[in-house]
Amino acid sequence: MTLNPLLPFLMAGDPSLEALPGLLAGARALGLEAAEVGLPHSDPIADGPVLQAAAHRAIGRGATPRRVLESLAGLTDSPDLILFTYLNPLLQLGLDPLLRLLEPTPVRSLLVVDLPFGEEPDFEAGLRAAGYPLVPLLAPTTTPERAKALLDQRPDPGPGAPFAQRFAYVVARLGVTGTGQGTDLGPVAARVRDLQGITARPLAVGFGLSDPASLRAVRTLGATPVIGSALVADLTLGRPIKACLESRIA
Amino acid sequence: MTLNPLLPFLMAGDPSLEALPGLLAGARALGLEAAEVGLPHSDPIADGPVLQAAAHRAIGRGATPRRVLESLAGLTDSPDLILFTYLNPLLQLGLDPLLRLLEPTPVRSLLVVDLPFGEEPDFEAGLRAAGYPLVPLLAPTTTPERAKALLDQRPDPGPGAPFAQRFAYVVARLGVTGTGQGTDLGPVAARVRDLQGITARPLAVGFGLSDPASLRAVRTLGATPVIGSALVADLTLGRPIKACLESRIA
Amino acid sequence: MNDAFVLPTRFGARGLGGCYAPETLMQPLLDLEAAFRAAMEDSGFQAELKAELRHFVGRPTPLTPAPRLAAKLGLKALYLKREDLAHTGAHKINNALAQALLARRMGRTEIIAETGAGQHGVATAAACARLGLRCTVYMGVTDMARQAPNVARMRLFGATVQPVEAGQGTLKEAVNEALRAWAGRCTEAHYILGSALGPHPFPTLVRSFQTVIGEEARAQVLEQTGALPEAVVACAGGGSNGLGLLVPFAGDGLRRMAVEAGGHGRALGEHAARLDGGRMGVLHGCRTLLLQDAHGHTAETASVSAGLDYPALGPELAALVLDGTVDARRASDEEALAAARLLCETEGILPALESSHALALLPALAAEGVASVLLGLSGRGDKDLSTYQSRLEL
Amino acid sequence: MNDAFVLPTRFGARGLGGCYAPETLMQPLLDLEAAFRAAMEDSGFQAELKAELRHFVGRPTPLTPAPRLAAKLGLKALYLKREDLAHTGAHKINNALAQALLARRMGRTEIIAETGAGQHGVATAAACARLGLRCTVYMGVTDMARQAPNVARMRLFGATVQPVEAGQGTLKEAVNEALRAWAGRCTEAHYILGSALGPHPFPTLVRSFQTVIGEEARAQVLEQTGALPEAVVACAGGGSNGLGLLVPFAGDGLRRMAVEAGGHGRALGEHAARLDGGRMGVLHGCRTLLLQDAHGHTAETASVSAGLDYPALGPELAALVLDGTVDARRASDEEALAAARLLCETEGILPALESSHALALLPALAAEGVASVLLGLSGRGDKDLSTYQSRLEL
Ligand SMILES: Cc1ncc(COP(=O)(O)O)c(C=O)c1O
Ligand SMILES: Cc1ncc(COP(=O)(O)O)c(C=O)c1O
Repeated sequence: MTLNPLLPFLMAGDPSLEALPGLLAGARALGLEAAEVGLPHSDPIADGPVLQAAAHRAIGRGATPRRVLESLAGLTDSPDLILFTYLNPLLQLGLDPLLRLLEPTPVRSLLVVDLPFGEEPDFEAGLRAAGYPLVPLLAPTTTPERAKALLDQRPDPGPGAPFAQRFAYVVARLGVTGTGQGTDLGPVAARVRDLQGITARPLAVGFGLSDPASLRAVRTLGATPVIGSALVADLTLGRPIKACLESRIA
Repeated sequence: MTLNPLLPFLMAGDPSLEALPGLLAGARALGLEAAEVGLPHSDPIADGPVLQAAAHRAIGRGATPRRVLESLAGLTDSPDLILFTYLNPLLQLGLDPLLRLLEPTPVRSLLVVDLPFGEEPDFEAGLRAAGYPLVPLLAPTTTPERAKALLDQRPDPGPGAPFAQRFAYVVARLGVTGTGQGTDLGPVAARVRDLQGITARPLAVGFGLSDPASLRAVRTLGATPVIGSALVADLTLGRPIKACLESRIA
Repeated sequence: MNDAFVLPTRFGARGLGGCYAPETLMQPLLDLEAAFRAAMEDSGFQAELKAELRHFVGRPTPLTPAPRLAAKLGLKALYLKREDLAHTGAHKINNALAQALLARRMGRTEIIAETGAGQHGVATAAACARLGLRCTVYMGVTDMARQAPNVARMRLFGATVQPVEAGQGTLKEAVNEALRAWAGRCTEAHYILGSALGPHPFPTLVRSFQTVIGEEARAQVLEQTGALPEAVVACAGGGSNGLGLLVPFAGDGLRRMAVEAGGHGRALGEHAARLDGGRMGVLHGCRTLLLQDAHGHTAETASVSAGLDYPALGPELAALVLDGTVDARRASDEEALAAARLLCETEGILPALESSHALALLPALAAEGVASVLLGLSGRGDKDLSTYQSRLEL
Repeated sequence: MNDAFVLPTRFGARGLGGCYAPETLMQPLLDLEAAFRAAMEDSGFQAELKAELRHFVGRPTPLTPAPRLAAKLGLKALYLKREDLAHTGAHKINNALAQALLARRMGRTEIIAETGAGQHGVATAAACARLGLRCTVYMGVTDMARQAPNVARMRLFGATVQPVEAGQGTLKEAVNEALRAWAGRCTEAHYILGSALGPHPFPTLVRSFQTVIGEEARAQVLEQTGALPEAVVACAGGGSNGLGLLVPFAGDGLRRMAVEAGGHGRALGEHAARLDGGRMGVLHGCRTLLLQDAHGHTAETASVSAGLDYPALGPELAALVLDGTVDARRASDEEALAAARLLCETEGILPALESSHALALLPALAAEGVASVLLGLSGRGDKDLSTYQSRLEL
């Protein structure tokens, strides 16, 4: 298994309503296998200022969940997508309409920030049955026993499945998304090593990563770094996606 | 006994610090036997706006009790004076200094608004012994029995004494000094008649009288009207004392 | 993973509540439930809480007969449960103090809270000062402006008030920001949520610390009159004073009523009446009735009262209403203002704008033939003076 | 004529008090004493008053142990008698409500009152609303400005607030004007004086209605600790909360202390410390210690607290001090402000500026070796928020 070098996060609807397909094509052109696409939400309780602002801008532009998913329909020039979202917009769509919207898109899995396993069992089972597993999250507060349980509850579909459906998301630090100031990677490195001891599935590490050195450090651990707020901020400044990502893959 | 036609009230120190002797001479020139002189006090709780303002102006000009009394010393061209005052300035002078100050003046009695009989027995007895009786006040709230007691407690020194030492002050109405708007004299007339049934001493009626008709009505009852706020207000406007009083004696 | 909780996490036939929290907060929430359960079984904690409620908060608060207002409205009897007399001026202190004691018991040295009307923030700041805990309160900038006295009070109590600029600058945004802050400091800090909402175990915890209101009121009305009233009424923001008052009357077969903010209109965005304008959804960690647009974005709300303009009703109270054991009504801004003035003039009691919404229901109850009412006066109106002055043209 | 009174009109060895009233008010004062005596012997009145104090005012108010503040100050124990939790936020309601009940019993339909800090005005307005009496409150324009929230509260309770422009525009002028108004309407109106001052029977009447504070506090401290404190402390404006707290401890052989407003300096006009700047005199109907100039004109006063800047100390409290059974001290504006902040930060209680003067004495008491103190927290500081904000730079 070769290491997926970077998992970029893009906010649908930002920096413009039409930007997403082009950005995804850019990521794919760099050989990235997967990307997270954030569905803008009014109350992003797990996000820091950069992604909050991006979400609110996107909503202001009319980036509703339906429109975002429709804009992904039929895309071929895209990495596998992980839909990063809060639960309520999905609930309001309802399972079947959601599945119908997902079907023509490159979305392969969902990361629902505020849906612990078991809170909406039918909804989650329905998604899984239709081929959309939910990504398990592992936080600094997650105890080893709890981590084992979480990985069991949202199991690895196995090496035949794409990265987007297999990986577990390791939350690098306490708090919300956003560029960390001098995040000490020591603790997350230890956690990654411990997790690698209990699971063979790929791991992604996110929250607060931005500089190439941090990203490299994560890769050194054999995990995929996630780049979110820093990327969104760069794109807002008008930098081309290629430039934004290239330096961070190296 | 001829009726004293008017008892004018003057505020010492107003309309100017030096005005009092001239005003008193003016009253005497009109044949008035007695006048009240108000000692300006910081907290004149029985006075309405006109006399409050006059007192505060006078205090502002430096009309202290001592200075006022000194300004009356040696006056010969004056009616008998009734010193209209609140208790505290007298207490602060002390009985003996007060008597020394009073001695050379035309003051014949004191009307201490907030000194009911019995509250300062030694002080009152000392004044009386020195020839300064306190004027009894009879208010609309004073019951007939209480009126009898009050007149006994501050008795009439008898026909040999001047009006200023003999009269009882009938408060015409509830409230404070000041120009009454359309005071109905019916009730006070009845009270005056009742009081005349229990005492032979002269009565003065004050509080709220101003127009010549009201003053005449009081005289018709065989009592002396007091003119206070209306007079002070007129003097403030610069009217000469003669003009102020003449029309009110007729 | 919600099977790791011991207490029920869901309310009513439709399973409201739950624990829809980011993974970072799951262990803190599990720990909180465990600490709460242990504390509730610890007679030492119970005694400490009881002593503080009595000697610091001033419990029991009185139950005041309001005969002049009753007569004016055509009621036979009206009783007011006087949470306005609790320390800091509202029922919020019951919960804030209890959670602060719990946090100290858990070894936390730092408290995070959100506030809307400012009453919960003030109560939390006071409780933290009392117990020597560091306190940060998140408050929307709109609320900071309209409840300025409460901002000053929090600062006097040594709390840091963090302005929240996002959105409408009201309670919802403050909760967002408090949750974010807690996620960042959850190993040192306890989050004192101010109403019966949020992820499990908060709704249960807050309700448990507020039922003292109804327990006292029930005993008091029986002591004073020998009978129960026909109806018990409270206002409903998140639902904490409502549950606190209404739950202890559950077995009594009387009418229990919750009054929401009717704001100034019936369109989405003009009110905060979740029970007749809301749809089921998930916000701030729980499933409940929610004012939202078609896309699942939380809707804006409007109310003259900063404490009632939260877009979601707490899950337990929502469940009681949906299951038909509590009636929900709405009162408009104007009705609440008029009701406040009437209470002032007939009984000499100045109600919080929130509580005035409960008062505003009384004319309708009288018209429906209800004779006796017990009403939860959740707080005093000092914080609302400037609104009363401008809206009532004093 | 003072022999027509039945109750003693004078206090202490130097005969303070008395009834130095204009004749118009003598019969109303005699009637008031008679009505008061009759009411005090009427079990119906006593029961009514007790019920209102309990169910409306929220008595008994708590006695709060303040361990964190005590530790900070080097005291072993500190207990706060929480009049701030009484309805309307200060002890003033005890007297206002009782007098309003008395007025109603006398057939009066109209109430006149003066107010300084506004607490007595608010309490009177509330009591009048509660009982259906018309209410006019006289208030100096300076006090109206610095205690604006209380003006709004009085108006909400339906009272008319009459601005008094004279002099410094503070309490003394308000009393002047209220006395004048009462003289004009004394056949319909009762005058509810707000402190233990004025002509007999007011000092006795007000003190009698306030000793509930000390009676409760004494029982509470015995219940909570099994012992009496070494010192009992209250602030002193007119003297009503001071007497109310201190008198019931008279036989206990402990230190009783009253704290006056030290303002910002020791010269006449810079403070309101009558006991160390005053001379015997007569103001507003009674003989007592008075701040005055050499001519017997009442002096101006200064204090950051509107409720303590009255130039005269009530006669009974002054007598207790002169006779040596109560100690008088002063606290400056700065000391009071600092003491307020410290109580806020250590115990989560926001004191009125008046009460903060009592708090400001604690460091000195600790330094003198006093170990345990019971302190009268006469009111809450909500009314003083703007002063705290500007003076403490919040
Ligand atoms: C006085 C008062 N009442 C009621 C509420 C509404 O909250 P809840 O529904 O949780 O009682 C608030 C909230 O701030 C409040 O301050
Ligand atoms: C809270 C408070 N404490 C004390 C006082 C002082 O008055 P007294 O000395 O009569 O208690 C006032 C007067 O307004 C007050 O409002």
